[in-house]
Amino acid sequence: MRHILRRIAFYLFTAWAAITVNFFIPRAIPGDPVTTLIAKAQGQISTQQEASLRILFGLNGDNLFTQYLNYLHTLFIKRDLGPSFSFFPTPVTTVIRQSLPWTVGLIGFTTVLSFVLGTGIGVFIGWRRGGVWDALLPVTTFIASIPYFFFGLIVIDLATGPNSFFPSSGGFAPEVVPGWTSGFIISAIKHSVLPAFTILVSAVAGWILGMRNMMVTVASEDYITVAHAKGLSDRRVMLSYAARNALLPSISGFALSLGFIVGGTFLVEIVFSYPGIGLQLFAAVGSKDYPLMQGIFLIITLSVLAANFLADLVYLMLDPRTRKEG
Amino acid sequence: MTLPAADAATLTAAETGHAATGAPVVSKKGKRKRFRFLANAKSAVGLGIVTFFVILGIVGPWLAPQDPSELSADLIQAPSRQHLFGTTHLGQDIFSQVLVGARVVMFVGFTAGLVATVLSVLIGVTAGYLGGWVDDVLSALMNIFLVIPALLLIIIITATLPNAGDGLVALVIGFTSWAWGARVLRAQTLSLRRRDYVQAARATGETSWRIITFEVLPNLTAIIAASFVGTVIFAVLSEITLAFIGVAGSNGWNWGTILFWAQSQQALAQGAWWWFVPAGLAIALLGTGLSLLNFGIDEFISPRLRSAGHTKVKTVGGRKVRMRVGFTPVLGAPVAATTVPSTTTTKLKDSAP
Amino acid sequence: MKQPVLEIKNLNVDYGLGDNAVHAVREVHLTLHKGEVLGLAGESGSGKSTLAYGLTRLLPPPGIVAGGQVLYHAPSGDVVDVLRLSDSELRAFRWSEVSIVFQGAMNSLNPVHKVSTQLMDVIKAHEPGLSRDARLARARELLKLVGISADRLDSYPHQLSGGMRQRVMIGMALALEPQVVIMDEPTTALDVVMQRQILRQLVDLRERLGFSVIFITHDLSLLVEFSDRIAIMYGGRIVEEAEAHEIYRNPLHPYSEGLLRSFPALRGPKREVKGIAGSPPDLRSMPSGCSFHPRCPRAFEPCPDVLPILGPPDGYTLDTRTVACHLHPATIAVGAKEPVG
Amino acid sequence: MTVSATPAASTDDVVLQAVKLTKHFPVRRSASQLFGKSRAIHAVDSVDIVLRRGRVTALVGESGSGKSTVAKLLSQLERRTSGDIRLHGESVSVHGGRPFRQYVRKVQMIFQDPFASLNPTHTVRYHLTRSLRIHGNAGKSGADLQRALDALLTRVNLTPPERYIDKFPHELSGGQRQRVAIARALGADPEALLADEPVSMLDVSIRLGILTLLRDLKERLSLAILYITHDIASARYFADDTLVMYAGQMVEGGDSESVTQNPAHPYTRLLIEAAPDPDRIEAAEASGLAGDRAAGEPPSLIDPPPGCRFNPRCPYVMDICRVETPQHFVVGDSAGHWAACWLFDASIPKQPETHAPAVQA
Repeated sequence: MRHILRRIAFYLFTAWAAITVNFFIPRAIPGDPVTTLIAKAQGQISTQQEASLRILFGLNGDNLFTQYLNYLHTLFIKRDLGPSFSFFPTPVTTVIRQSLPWTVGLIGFTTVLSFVLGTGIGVFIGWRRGGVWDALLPVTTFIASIPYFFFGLIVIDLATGPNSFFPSSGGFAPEVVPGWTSGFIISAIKHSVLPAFTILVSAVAGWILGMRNMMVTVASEDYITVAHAKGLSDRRVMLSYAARNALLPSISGFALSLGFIVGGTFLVEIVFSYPGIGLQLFAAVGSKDYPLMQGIFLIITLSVLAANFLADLVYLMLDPRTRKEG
Repeated sequence: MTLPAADAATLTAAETGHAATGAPVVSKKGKRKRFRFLANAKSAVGLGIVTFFVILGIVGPWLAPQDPSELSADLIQAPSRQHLFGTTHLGQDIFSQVLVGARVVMFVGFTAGLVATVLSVLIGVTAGYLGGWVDDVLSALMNIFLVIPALLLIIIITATLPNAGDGLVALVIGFTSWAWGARVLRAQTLSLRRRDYVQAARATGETSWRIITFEVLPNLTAIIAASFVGTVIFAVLSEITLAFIGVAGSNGWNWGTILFWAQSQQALAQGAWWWFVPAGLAIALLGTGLSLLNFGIDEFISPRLRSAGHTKVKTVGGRKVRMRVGFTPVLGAPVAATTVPSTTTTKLKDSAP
Repeated sequence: MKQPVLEIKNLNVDYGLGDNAVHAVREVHLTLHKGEVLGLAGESGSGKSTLAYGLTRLLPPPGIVAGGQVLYHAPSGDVVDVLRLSDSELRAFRWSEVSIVFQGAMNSLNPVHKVSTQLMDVIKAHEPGLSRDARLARARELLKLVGISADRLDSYPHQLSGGMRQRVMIGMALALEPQVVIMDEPTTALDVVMQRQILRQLVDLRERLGFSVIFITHDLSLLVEFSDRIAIMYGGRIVEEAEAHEIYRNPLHPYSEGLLRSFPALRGPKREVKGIAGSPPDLRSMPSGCSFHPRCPRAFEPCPDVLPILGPPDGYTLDTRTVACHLHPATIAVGAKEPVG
Repeated sequence: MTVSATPAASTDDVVLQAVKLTKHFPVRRSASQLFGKSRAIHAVDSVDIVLRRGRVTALVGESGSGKSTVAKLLSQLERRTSGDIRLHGESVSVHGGRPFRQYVRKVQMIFQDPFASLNPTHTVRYHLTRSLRIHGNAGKSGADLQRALDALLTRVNLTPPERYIDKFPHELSGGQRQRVAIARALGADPEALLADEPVSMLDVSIRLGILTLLRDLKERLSLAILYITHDIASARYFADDTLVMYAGQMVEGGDSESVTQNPAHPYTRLLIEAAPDPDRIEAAEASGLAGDRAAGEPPSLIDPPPGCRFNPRCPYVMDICRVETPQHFVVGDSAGHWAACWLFDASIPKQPETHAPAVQA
């Protein structure tokens, strides 16, 4: 319990830090983006929207502390991240709400799958240390070193084309209407295969290497020798004794690397023009849509924190030593 | 992207390494070899690749046959004698772009790596050595920087900064990516601090700064090197990503910029594979080199990861058997010499179910 | 009466291959009899632990059994060479015939599984027919055997004290009622009081269950008290083997004598103790001849050149006492009947 | 009747003295206990020690009894919770800076594990030079330093010095390393040496060599030595006085021969009976060991039992033992032999069934 409470406190603190960073970043922008925007919007902007923009950018003339309180108020009470510049006057929250499911579906799924797959292969290679598979490690290293987006480009080049089954971009075919129809779901899956494959191959290599090293390290622990001495089957020793222990550092590694992973996988969306948050971010960066960029940063950070917390809980379940206090 | 998962292994191995004295330590001979890890094939290859790119970073722009931005009439040409890597939609020479880009990539990567390493040593060693509330505060800071998606933060910051140059980008990357190294160093310092030799140095009357610089730091060299290499990998990828999505580097050439133009000009749809393949391969190769170097250092830090040299052994039956934990191979003593006849295959009492 | 259960013949164990090989155990002949406690004493690097792991083939890489035989006499009368068992035969053999209690119980138990799981694991592997309830009952029984209350079954290793963990390991070692239990410094990490409690328990259990023990330690004084026979190792070889009280009263090898003189006496007159000059040898560069000669106070002319053979000195037979020292030349070499492989 | 910590002896001899030395390590509190009483590990409680010039004092106890903490406190590496440490009768409390250096110049420490107490990245020369330099014993010139280094190595019998001076720790054997560690301590030219289990990590055959060296140094340099050990037999062999510690408290003290041959406190008796003894083959084994009756483990130091901390395991336990901490009572067989045990309080009437352990006077 105590451990969980400590972690919760930490995540709350980190969330606060991220929100605060988000508050300060736009204050570094010189000039008055709101005025520019109002001019650009040519009178379509409402007074309320202008006020929320001014709070977001701290241009309402109050001192920094009042600005900060207003910012928190807008964020938590009104759940408002301001209107997006590029999709004006659509609120940022709406833009994000539209693209988030795509990202969660693609990246969430592939990240977990690559972890499971990579760890599984790593267990096997680490256990059969010195076998044929070890010779493939440099290849794995090479694959792990290819940037996600470059691998995505190669995949598009090789697997798509006029006659290919796989579409090269988008989240679904233009002719289908989004909704819970079989046509849409099939189209969405078809469009997800290549991006998912790209992320999977690029990410899996890293997990294989990490888990393999952990297996090798754990294999020289005394309790592994004892397990062999007990005459247990090879499978049992490998899974219940070696892998079970080697998994623990991998899980904390997984939690901590989520932040790194998210950054890399976003680029795959860009390459495949997949309608997720990564593509939105790309567009926002291109059109200097600061409210959208900030919103995305905030949402993603909070999601990563939540995923981290989940990983913490899994770790807690797997390692009896952290449950000491019961 | 290289995940720092391998470092997790290093971390735990370094923490427990001291207790690993199950079998007698065999490697005791000779002088202390500080650069023994170079004997490792992985690190040798890795170092070779990295050295190649460092040299390329230095001499690349001088070797470039053309100004990388210079336009010409050869639009989207496949590789030829004149344009080794072909040309862009504006007739720019891609070979020159890759050569010139190398310097920026190496500059940003190493600067960011240096900044991050200095920060991680300062913060990690301080937290680990001082302990107490200083450690609590610094650890919280490390963990915050670890869980916040670094690349995203870098993108947001660089996009917000007006005309971010290469130096600024390197600084931003450096200031956001020190946390992993700091965490590993903190853990290792924590365990070093409890080592008897640090206690003994204190008991001899050494001052704190001397203990940190002469007793603790020399024993952290390998880990610092590993964290430097790790950050360089991250910095190179981050920088290229920034250029690829058009946030930074638009006023100069790096490999990400090349890919940015290739992507935005639909190089793929035009079949211009030469536009993005060289730059991408260069990134992957540099990443591989750095990763290999890091594996070498990992194996140096944690001897358990070292391969045992010959792992195949010829056994009694003349079969080749792999050395592995739990089943020590038996070398081929002449079977005929045994005095126990035909009992070797006798079933044991409990082996039948 | 004296029936052998385990015969080690001409066992050689190396670390590494070819020219880089370190010979950690050389030409060891040793016989363990039924119901006996055989003590194996020696300093670090003497090869005593390597011998134990080598004969059970549990030595981690780069360890290699370079040759020899380990003959196990099953209760049925069959004799098997442990070194020639296939992997699956070896798995079936392990723990049900020979079990091991490792140095440092701290790391012998899997930190992520409950004590009950680890006890039942071994029963399940060897007696797959047994029901879960029966296995649990057996696990409970085993804990009781070593004096731990059954409610500890649900504990994780980190929740037990060092002494309790070592008892759990001893209980586990007896789970399948093996013929032989090898104990590698089982009490080194424990306090003297705990050590004695555990050893007394072990002696009781042996009387009740009748297994044989190979007890490895650097603490010769402990062995003299607890074992029937003692073999003393130096530089990978056995230098002396005899009944415990004979070694204690009349050590023949200067090394045995030196070891015994290294322990200050707690009781009786304060006698002079002096230890042994010099350091234990480096296995990589072993001295020629008798490897003890550079430290030996009584070394003489043949010692640096000629390797003394292990055999019975004058007045003893192969069964009663053997020593490898030029001061007490052997009449016949141990294992001489076997052609050397 | 109680005895004071300092029996009649000229106080000039006393180099280092601890009076009611206490160390409590705070335990991290859990969230649920935020508002409760703060908890602490009572590692060392009210311990008195006197180290005299030219004498070895042994401190015997099991692991976890707090004996290593005593060494850390005496060396000022760890700050005491309460009590006093007196160097030549003067109370000293330092933690860092010049006063700390002044203190460690007089009081040096030798660590348990010679494989860990020397920095693997430095040579023997570095280790010894630092010690000489810090404490101003390096002389003025390079030649002076070299002479001092040679003298140090010769003093710990690492001869010829040039064979060892430029070696790295991993090139030396355990015994040689421990000699280097001793030489480093001597580089400060101290008056007191705190040796925390200096031989327990070494091979049996070379332990005595190190102990003999220490005894030799004690005599030649009139050092006051605190010898911390779990091996009570070596205390008898090596130390002039012996103190026995249990669960953070001193339970018995006196000259080594009295303590080991006529142990008074039930815990000391248990410890001695449990020690390996080859002669036990002849000894009447049937007599029954206190070890069996005193089964169990040392108590938790977070929540130690009230009264005498040994009472849950003591075969002679009386009602008062569970309530009141015993003072130091005179045993009476030799001068200065005391035990912290109610059995030796003459004013308490003994119940017929509890027999005080027999002490031959």
